[in-house]
This record gives sequence, C-alpha cells and structure tokens, in this order.
Amino acid sequence: MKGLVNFIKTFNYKDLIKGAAVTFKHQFKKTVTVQYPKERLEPFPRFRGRLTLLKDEQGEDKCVCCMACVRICPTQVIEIKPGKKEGRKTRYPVEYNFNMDRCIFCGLCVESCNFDAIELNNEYELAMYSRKDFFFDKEKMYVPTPKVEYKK
Amino acid sequence: MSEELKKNPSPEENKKEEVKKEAPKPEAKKAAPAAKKVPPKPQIVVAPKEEPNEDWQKKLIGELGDSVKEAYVSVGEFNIVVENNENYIDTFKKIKDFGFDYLADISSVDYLKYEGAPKRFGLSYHFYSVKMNKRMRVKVFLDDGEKVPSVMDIWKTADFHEREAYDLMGIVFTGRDSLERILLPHDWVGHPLRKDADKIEGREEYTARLVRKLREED
Amino acid sequence: MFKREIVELNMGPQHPSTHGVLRLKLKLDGETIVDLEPEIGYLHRGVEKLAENFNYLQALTLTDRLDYIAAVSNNLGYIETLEKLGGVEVPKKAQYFRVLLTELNRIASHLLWLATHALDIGAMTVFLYAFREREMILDMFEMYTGGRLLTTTFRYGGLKEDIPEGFDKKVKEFIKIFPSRMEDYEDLLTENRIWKKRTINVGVISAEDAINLGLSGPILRGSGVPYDIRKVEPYEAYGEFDWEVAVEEGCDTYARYKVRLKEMRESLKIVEQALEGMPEGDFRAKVPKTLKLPKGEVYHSIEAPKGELGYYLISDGKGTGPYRLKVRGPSFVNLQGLKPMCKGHMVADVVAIIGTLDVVLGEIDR
Amino acid sequence: MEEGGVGVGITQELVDKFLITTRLEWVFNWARKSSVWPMTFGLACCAIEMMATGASRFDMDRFGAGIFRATPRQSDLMIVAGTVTLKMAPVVRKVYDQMPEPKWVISMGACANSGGLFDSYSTLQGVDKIVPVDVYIPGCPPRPESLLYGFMRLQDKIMKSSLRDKYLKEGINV
Repeated sequence: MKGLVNFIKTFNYKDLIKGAAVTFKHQFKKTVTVQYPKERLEPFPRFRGRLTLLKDEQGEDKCVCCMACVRICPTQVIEIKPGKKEGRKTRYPVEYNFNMDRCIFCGLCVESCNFDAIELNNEYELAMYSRKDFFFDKEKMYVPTPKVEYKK
Repeated sequence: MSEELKKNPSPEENKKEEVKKEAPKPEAKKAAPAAKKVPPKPQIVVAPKEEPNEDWQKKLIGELGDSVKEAYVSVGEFNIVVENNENYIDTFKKIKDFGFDYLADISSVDYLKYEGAPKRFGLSYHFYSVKMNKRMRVKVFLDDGEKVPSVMDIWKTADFHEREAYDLMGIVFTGRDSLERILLPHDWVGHPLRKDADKIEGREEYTARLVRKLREED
Repeated sequence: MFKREIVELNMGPQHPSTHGVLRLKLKLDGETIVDLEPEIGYLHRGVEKLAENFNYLQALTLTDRLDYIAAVSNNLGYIETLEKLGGVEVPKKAQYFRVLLTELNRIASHLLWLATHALDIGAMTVFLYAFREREMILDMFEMYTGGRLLTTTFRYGGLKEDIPEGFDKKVKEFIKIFPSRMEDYEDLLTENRIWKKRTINVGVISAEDAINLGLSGPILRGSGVPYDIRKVEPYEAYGEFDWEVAVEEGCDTYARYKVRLKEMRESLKIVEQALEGMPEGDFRAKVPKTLKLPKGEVYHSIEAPKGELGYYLISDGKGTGPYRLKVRGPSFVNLQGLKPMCKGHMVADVVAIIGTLDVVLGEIDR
Repeated sequence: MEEGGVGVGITQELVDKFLITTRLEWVFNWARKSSVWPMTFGLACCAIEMMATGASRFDMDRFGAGIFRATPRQSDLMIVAGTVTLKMAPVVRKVYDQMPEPKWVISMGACANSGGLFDSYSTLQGVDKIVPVDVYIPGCPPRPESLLYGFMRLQDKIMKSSLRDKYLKEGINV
C-alpha cells in the first residue's frame, strides 16, 4: 500500500511545474544582457580606471611633486622625477612614469593627492599584447589609451 | 534612539567606554557626531592595562590558580598570560570547563622587534563562550625552538591553526599526530612570518628552481 | 570474487566545483568516502607578511582580497579593529551607511553562493538569475566606491566619500524588486525533489561538533546555534534595527540553504531600515592624516557572510603600520568541517558539501 | 612538394599567396576564433568577474566562447584569472600542457600579469614566466567588459595567425 502511495506521489509534478513556470515567465521579461561592443555601459563618475595626469587652465602640470601618491601606492607603480623650471614657483614633474602592469586601481593615489593633479579616468578597455605597453611615461599619461574600436 | 541604547549598554558599548576612558566625556557630547578622536601625538602611546574587575573574570582567575602569571584588561579585552609548563593542558581544560567552548583563533606572533616582550615568540588563543557571550584571550610566550603542547584534543578546531603557526612561524606543537606545512609548498625552506625574514625571502630561488624544472620536463 | 580495497582519489586543485584552488585527497571504499584530507595553500599570497610592510591604509587593500566576494565586510572588520584600538567614535551617518553597504554585500555574497551551489548540484537557471540580481548590487558599489568587486570602501573614522546623488534611488529599486526574485529562487529550488534529495541529510553536523570545530556563520546557525555577532555583540548600528537571527535545526545542507535564504531576507530588512533612518551629518570623524595607533593589541570580530571574521592586530606604537595582523578567516576554520561532514557520503555529495560550506580560497589561504 | 610548381601554370608563389594563405587559412582562423572554448580556471578574485562575464548580463556566449569547459582536454583558451602562487604554478603549467593545439592564454588581472599587489614570498611574479601569454588584461579585477575587449583582441590575433608560420616553425615544409 505504501509503495502504491509513493508511486502515485512520483506523478505529483507540482514542484517541477512550479519551477518550469518561473523559467517560462522569464521569456516575456526584458533581457538584461548588454550587447557589449555595440552598446556600452557608461561607468559611474567615480569609476576607477586608468591613472591620468591633469593640467590646469594654462596648460601647466598641476602636479607639484609632493610624492604623496608615490608613498601611498601599495604596489609602487608611480615614479616621479621632480624638476624646477622658470616661471613656476613649485616643482614640476620632469618625468612621471606609471606602470599599469602592477596597478591595482585602488584609488589611494588620487585620494592622497592634495592638488587634484591626478585622476582615475573611465577607461577600462586596456588589454594589450605585450607587458611593455603597460608602461606609461609623461606624454602617454595625458592622452587616451589607443584602442581598437569594435562595431559589430 | 541612542538615548535608549545608553540605558541598556550592550557589550560592544561597554568596550567602547573602556577604550575612551582617559578623556572625560560628558554624556551629551557623545551624541554629537565626530566628538572625539585618537589620543594626541608624538611619543609612544600605550593602550592602558587595567585590573580585571568583573565577577566572572575574578572567578576564572581563581579557578586557574597558579597557572595565571598575569591577568589584565586592555582595550576592553580580558587577557590572561600563562606559562608553558606541565600544567599547560590542564589550564586549557579548566578554561573549557569554565564555559569557553569556542576557540576562535590561535595567533602566533614574533616579538623580535617588539619592545617589552619577555620572549621571542608568542601564541594568543582567542576564546568565546557561546553560553556566557564573553570573550577572552590567553597568551603564552615562547623561546625560539621551545615546543608547546597541542590543544587539539580539547578543541578540534586547533588543528589548522596549529599547522599554520608551524608553517609560517615555525612553532612546534607536541602531542598531536602530524605537523606538516599547510599553506606553503611542502619543499619550502624557512618560516616567512618571522620578523628576521624579508617579505620576498626565498621567492627568487624557488621560482628559478621551478622554472628550471618545468623547462627540463619539456 | 572482487577484492575490496581503499582507493585514493585526487580532486582539484583545478576542478570545476571546488570554488577555487582547493584540493581534496579522498579515500574511497567503492563510492563511499572513508577519509578526506583537504590540501590548501594554492592561493597563499602572504597577506599577513605584506600587511606588516604596509601602513594602515595600504593594508586595507589587502583585506579586500581576502574574501573577495565580500570585500566590504572585510574592510569593515579591519577598519573597526583599528577604530577599536584608536578609540574613535564614528558618526551616526557613517555607521548607518556602513551597515547598509555591508548588508548589501551579504546579499551579494549569498547570491553568489546560491548561484554556484545550485550550479554544482545541477540547476543552471538559478546561476543566471542570481547573477542578474548580483549585478544590481555591484552597480551600487561601483557608484559609491568606483570598484565593482574589490571596493576599498571604508576609511578610519568613517566613510571615504559622501553618499552620491541617486544612490538611494538605486537601493529603493533593489528593495522593490528583490523580494519577488527571492520567490523565484524558492519556486525553483525549495520544493524541488532533486534539490531536496541532494541536500536533505547530506553533510550533517551536530551543534556540539560544530562549536568544537569552531564553525561559524550560516553553518553553525544551520545546526541550531543562534550565534550571530551582529546580535550578541552588536557593532556599528546593528543594535538599532529590527531583525531576526536566521536559525534552522536541520543540521544538514538543506537547513543551511534555508538559513542563507532567510538571511538574505533579513539583510534586506536591515537595508530598508538603514536607508529610511539614514541620519544627516558628517560622514567622517576628525582624524589625523597619518594614522598612528597606541601600542597594544586588539582582537575584533564581525559577522561576515561566511561567519566570524576576526582581526588580531598588534601595534608597536612606533610605526604607521601594523606590527602583526592575523586574520581569522571564517572559511579557513569552516573548511575543517568538511571532513566530518563528508564521511560516509558518496563522492557526488562532496560537491554539495563544499558548496554548502561556501568556502572562499582567498580567505583560507590568505 | 616539388620545387618549382605543382602543375601547369601554378607556381609556388601563387600557392603561397592565394590558395593556402588567403582562403583556407581564413576559414580556419574564422572557425577558430568563433568557437574558442575557455577553461574554467578560476584562481582568485578575477575568477568571480570571469563568472560574471559568462553570466546573464555580459554573456560570453555571444562570442562563441560561453562554454566553459571543466577539462583542459576540450578547451582552447586558458584564462588565468587570479594570483598564481608558487605552489600553484606547476599545476598551471600541467594544465596548459594538457590542452590541445592550437591554444591561447589570456592573463587576466594585475596578479596574473605581474604579481600585482602581492609582491610577496609565495607569489609567482607574472604567469608569463611559466606559460606563453597572448593577451594581458590589466585591472584588479578587470571589469567584464575589459575581459570581453581582451577576448576580442585575442580574436584579432587568431585572425592574423598563419598556418604557415606554425608549420614552418616546427620544421614541416608545406
């Protein structure tokens, strides 16, 4: 008798129907997939992308080589060679080297900067074929990273 | 709602009060945000030690008797310092019988560059009592090479912790079946968490050996 | 006719359902597990040694990478440890926001657990659904901190930045949507006969054993011990919210599944209350720029999604970094429960039990 | 193949230029890039983002790469997602060796690229010390889109690869 009850119980597909109903329901819902190369999610303003140097209105470096970012960086990817130049009271970076290879995008450098001279921009498409391309000197710091555009 | 909390201080609240006991703080001021901060600058500020004054603490010290070398409360935490002698395991059994059934952690410390430590190494056992909702710490100091009995028979959880302490700090535990490396490769040499070891000590040699071995296999 | 012998089987470190680089050495009698030895350390990165070489702020980035699924909880535990030793009073607003973010993180962590656990047992759909909701939470993290997964969220004495515009709208939207999504998961799993057969009476551990083994979090609560640090030793503003500790008596995988589902609901309740009662005011207490802590030691533990996350910090009073930072990772201790839980079960159940333990190798190996 | 030509009017030059290099190779490469099967090789934090890439919102299936294989025998692409420790390094190499040709490696995240934050005693400083890497993706962890972008760069690389190069390197004259 008990076996018969169990046998009939196996045909009680209530639980499975309930589950199938959920998946079926999703056919009519809006898809959440972002068709990445065609449509791109814009990162939020605080997004921590690649490190960039900033210039002020006169086109001068905002950086005064206080070395705060060099000291706070947990991975030591920033190197600054300070220098003096005429017509400028503060020091300026002769060289500002950034090695993205090790960078962990934590944002401590930007947080430590008292002069708003650096920021993390919203670039995230940074894949390269070689580790050498991850080395940024001062000229490269200002311009956007060269990248391949995909349209399909 | 903070007023209500004050009437019925939770254990956490208690601790906070003890932390800030140096500066007198009026009750009204506490409600205001950003009321006070770290104690002022230069010289080495030491977190003060106090006599244990709660009933259960006194009772526990009484039960442990001579085993207790020192007992104090610091930053709201009850500490007991015991010695590594023949009563060692007995002490821990008493602590468990007292109610500390939950061994949260065993931490090994190298006091090489720390001022005021009696011996080179230290072990800190962090206990919690599920019944009493109390925490305490038992500390023991060890010399280099000094062996210490394992508490694995009392708390099974000690297994991984002791293996870790052996692996990273080189503290040897006796009275347990096997004591082998747990985190580092089994052919690793040295104990990296010791203060006289550099943070990258042993890496380059090991990597070179590894790469050479992989090349040979090709 | 056939000789009976014990076979040793290696599982991992590269195995689809070990949730990382966990390696298990199984001893099998037929298909039944006789003995089991976890071999860990494949992700040992030397976090504790690095922390001694860093200053207090830099070491925060290390805590992110311990339990990378619940980076916010790790940050909170570490920062609170510093605050406990430094004796700083955190503003109310920061406390509320910390609670809000941590609870969102708990939901995200449990969602990832649900996704992978269900995937291991064979339910692919839940994986896709749970990740969809998880993305909503990650969006909020990115909006506030700038990082999706590893957030480096809190700072000594409060928050890093003020709450951005439009954040509460996002949270409200999530609060509105999430309960119905939870029902979807429950419809898919809770009554499902396959799910029940794979989880009920699998990985049983009694309350005494669990305490003796030092297990914590949902595993201990699944065995009927109402040990939740948020309740027994309330930190931050947890004491001010109305919520319950999720406890189940089943002691098995199914009970732990129910505990985690209930916890998600309770977390959502806390998020809702924290958002409604968010006080105005400062978000960071006045603290010196370079942090120096008094000489001393402190152990502080919080309830991370995986269990009791403790930090043991020793400061020598001289340097600007920790003298010693020991992390009591919940997964590290919880992994010890694997052996007693697996004994006597079939090989296929190991996958379910690893899933229910919800181990994260970053925290185990550190 | 005989020196000088294959048949009437078809020179070696013509064979190299049109028949082999352009048509067949293009088809091969196109087929390869459209069905790169990655291996589930999650090591650490980046693995979670790799899972997110495969999940509903970003959906790697759109690139023909959504089928995460659990075994190296069936996969073409190894995404090294996370810190490679010294204990794990031989395993990474062994798994790589077990993959059938042609195979590619994406190094995902700062830890796999160079060790990243973990400049410590137990971490391998860059996975390229033990396996050849095709594409490096910085980030800690990279966003799912970063991984997709890196993956598309890998597809470009596959498209540019030549059968001739490979066989010439191994000493088989086509």
